[in-house]
Amino acid sequence: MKEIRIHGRGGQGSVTAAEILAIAAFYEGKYSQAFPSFGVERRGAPVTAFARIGDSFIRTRCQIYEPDYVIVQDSTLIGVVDVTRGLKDDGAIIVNTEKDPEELNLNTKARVYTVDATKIALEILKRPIVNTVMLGAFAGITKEFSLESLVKAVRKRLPPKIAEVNVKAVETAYEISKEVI
Amino acid sequence: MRDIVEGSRAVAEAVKLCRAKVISAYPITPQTHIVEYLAEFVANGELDAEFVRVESEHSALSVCVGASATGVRTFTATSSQGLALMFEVLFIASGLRLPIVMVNANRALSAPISIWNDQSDSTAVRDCGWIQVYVETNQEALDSVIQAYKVAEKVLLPFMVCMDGFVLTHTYEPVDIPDQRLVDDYLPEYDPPIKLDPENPVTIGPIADPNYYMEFKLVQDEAMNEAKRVLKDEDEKFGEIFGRRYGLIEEYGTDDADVVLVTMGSLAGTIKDVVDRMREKGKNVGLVRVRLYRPFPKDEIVRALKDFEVIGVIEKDNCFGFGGGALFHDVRSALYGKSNAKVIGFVAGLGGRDIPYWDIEKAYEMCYEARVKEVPDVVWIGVRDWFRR
Amino acid sequence: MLFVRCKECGAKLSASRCFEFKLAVNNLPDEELLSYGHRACSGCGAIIAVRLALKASGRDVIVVQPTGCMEVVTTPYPETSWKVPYIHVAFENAGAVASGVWRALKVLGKKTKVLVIGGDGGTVDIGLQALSGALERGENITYICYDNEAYMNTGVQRSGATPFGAVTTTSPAGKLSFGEDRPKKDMPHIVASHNVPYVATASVGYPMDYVEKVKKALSVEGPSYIHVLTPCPTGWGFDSSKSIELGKLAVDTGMWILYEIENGVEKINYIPTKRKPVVEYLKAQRRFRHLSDDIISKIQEEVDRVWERILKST
Amino acid sequence: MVLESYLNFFKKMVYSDVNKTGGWRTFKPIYDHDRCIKCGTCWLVCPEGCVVRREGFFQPNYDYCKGCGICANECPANAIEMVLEEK
Repeated sequence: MKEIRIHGRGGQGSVTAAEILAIAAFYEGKYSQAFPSFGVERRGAPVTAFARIGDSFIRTRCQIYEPDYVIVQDSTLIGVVDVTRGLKDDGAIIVNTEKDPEELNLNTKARVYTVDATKIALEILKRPIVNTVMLGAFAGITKEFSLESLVKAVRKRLPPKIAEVNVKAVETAYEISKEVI
Repeated sequence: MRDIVEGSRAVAEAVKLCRAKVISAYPITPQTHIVEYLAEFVANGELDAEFVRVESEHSALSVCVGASATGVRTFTATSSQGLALMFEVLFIASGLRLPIVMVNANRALSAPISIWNDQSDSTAVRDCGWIQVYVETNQEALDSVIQAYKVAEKVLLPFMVCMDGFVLTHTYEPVDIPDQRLVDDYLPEYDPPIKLDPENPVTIGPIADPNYYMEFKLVQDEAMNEAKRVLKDEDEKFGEIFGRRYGLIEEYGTDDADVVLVTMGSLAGTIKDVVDRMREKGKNVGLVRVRLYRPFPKDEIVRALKDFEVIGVIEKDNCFGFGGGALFHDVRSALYGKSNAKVIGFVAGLGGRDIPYWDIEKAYEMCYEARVKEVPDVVWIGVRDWFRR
Repeated sequence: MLFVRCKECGAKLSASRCFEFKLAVNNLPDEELLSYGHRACSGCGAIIAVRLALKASGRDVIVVQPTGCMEVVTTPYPETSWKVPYIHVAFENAGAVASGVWRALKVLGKKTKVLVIGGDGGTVDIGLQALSGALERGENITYICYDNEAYMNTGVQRSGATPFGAVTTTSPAGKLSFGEDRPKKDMPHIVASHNVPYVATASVGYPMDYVEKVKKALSVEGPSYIHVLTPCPTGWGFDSSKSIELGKLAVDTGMWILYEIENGVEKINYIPTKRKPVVEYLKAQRRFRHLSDDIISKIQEEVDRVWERILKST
Repeated sequence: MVLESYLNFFKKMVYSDVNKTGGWRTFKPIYDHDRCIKCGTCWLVCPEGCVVRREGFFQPNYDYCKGCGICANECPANAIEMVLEEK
């Protein structure tokens, strides 16, 4: 079982990201689960969302303490929130920033990846909403599910009006992230 | 059709499949998504029903009472304070023998106000005459709503499907959404023997003086006991059609277990993973999940637990002034005279406090300890001591 | 039209010589949909309102009733006085129960009328929220509030509908008190402000006016509301034979005003040509008998002020 | 079996006319048909609904009349007299 934690701010679509992630894994033929941090967070406040991916039905319902992957949608959260907390040594963290991984000085033995998701989002979506971009990068980096499954998940979860442009964002991020590795 | 949806969506799909005709609801976190999906179904014409946007939970249930008494299938959903506000009408709905189905998204009761999950709300109304089922997964939530209508309408009692707020309601996971045709086969149209109809006028809700009141209550109690048998049968029939059965209780690893935990709701899933892990380390532990809480499956509980030396009951509610949760008291009471087991009440997860693996392991370890030494009857786990200093 | 007046005796509706009145009475069905043998107090004004409401509705109706006197005296199991379908659920939720009944009827495609008959406690106090919700949602129900101006079922405690100066068991007169010190809640206007199509006041003292208003209310699409004054011999303290007389006197002194609000337009149904002094009404009842001349003239002044305004506007 | 018991609650319900409230009476209304002008007021205002219209005349059903006296009080022709009940 792989456990994923997503950090973002209220309004950035972190919960939706976790849901799309779980849906993509489901389309990949795996079992999955996504849940929010059950907070009362309002727009702008730090939020957390979770997902689990496994080969059998996921029974565990407790929070994720030792994630395999962490996605950080907004690098300004670093320092505000302990984004690497519990991250497994053999795991990975993907941060939305224009900086290089080393510049972040993250306290972790896990692999650190950076993606300038905001730039991609502004180019393609014309808005700084990075959740689908980060998922494209996640798919490219972790190979937990295919691009096809992710595209299918985006189309299922997002309203038709914005689905296609997000699919484009996902595809772009996926291609770039393959180069990152 | 297998799909991956939010728990609230799974419930809404079930209500749609059951063709509820009057849906009434007042918003309260974490119930909201359920009724939002239903409002959407009605607005899109996917569900042919009246959606009544009431001004309180008291009225939400009262609308269901009026509609159900007029002979149509009804649904409402609530949580916590909403359930507490319904308290008065809960008893009336069961006393009037109305097969209303309600989903309670389990949430802690105020004060302090908490929107997070525990089961204090619905365990507090365990004696209100509603059938209560606590589900572990969103699939079970969906299936239980369908079973609920079938059972409720057979015994003429209201049915509360309790699902952990957020933990299930807001979680996406794979769910099989049954075929409408199969559900229609399983669940016939609602046609109650007594209803408000000018063709055949009846008086519903008369005043009963001390000469009559007790007989009404006795018959109601008999119907509750009957509900146990009916749910068992209907669960079996459901299994034949849909391939999924849940039973009144579920046993996991109890055959050769040294100690056992008993619980209700979604916590059972996490515990099952802990059971597997501990067994890998040579600790043979087991789990009994109580699915049907009211009527209480006494015989099943006794059969499953009577041979254990130590039984821990872990639950998300507490009985103030006695200690331990409601399930703890019920289990101990059911075992009285049938077993000399030490029963420990573990109070956990109140107000959304997470119950991680290690807290469950601790509970199992304490059960092992109880085999060799004195341990307290009631233990609160997962609490910190910041407030003592 | 609604108000049947005797051509010979003018405004007074003793009306026995009035041809129209006789005709209207004779046109009412003989069938009693409220069975004999109910346990209302001898001379109960409220049960008259219940009985006549059923004359107006006929059989194709479902009655919803909140807890109260009328529920208790008509449904002592195994007896019922209701020959129409009837449901009682609780004290404060009749508006919601009726909404459920109506929505179910709508789903079933039936045209049956939904009639709520509730007391003042179950309407203006504890039931106000559920009623407000039903009105605001536009439920197709007719709500009759029989107003006996206190909690009679529990032994005459003060309600929001108890009038200024009245003594109840929880608003007693004493060294420091002359009884209820607040005016009655203006429920019909509270209802009207929900933009409902039909609101009316009535008094059992003018029974045919009341019956016609119930008929009209039942014929309206959407929520309708009738607030009917029903004198209570037990709670108000008068002889059981005087219930109708007091209902009339309340109107003739100007203390109870008969009006309708149709789609927001208010119309006074009856303007007494010469208003009787309020003291006639007050002194006829035990609950007002303690009032000093000062308080009585205060009440008279208030009634005069209200009527001055009414007369100016019409 | 359980449902049957529940349905029996309804089967056993009767109309309240089994309860003869005539026994509550202290005063008894005596109707004078010679004076009656057939206006129907007594029938209209009776709280019991127990005044019966018969061939244009009106007569209370003494099995249910509680003797409240409203009919006598309201009768415009003074055709109804309340007399002390002989027990």
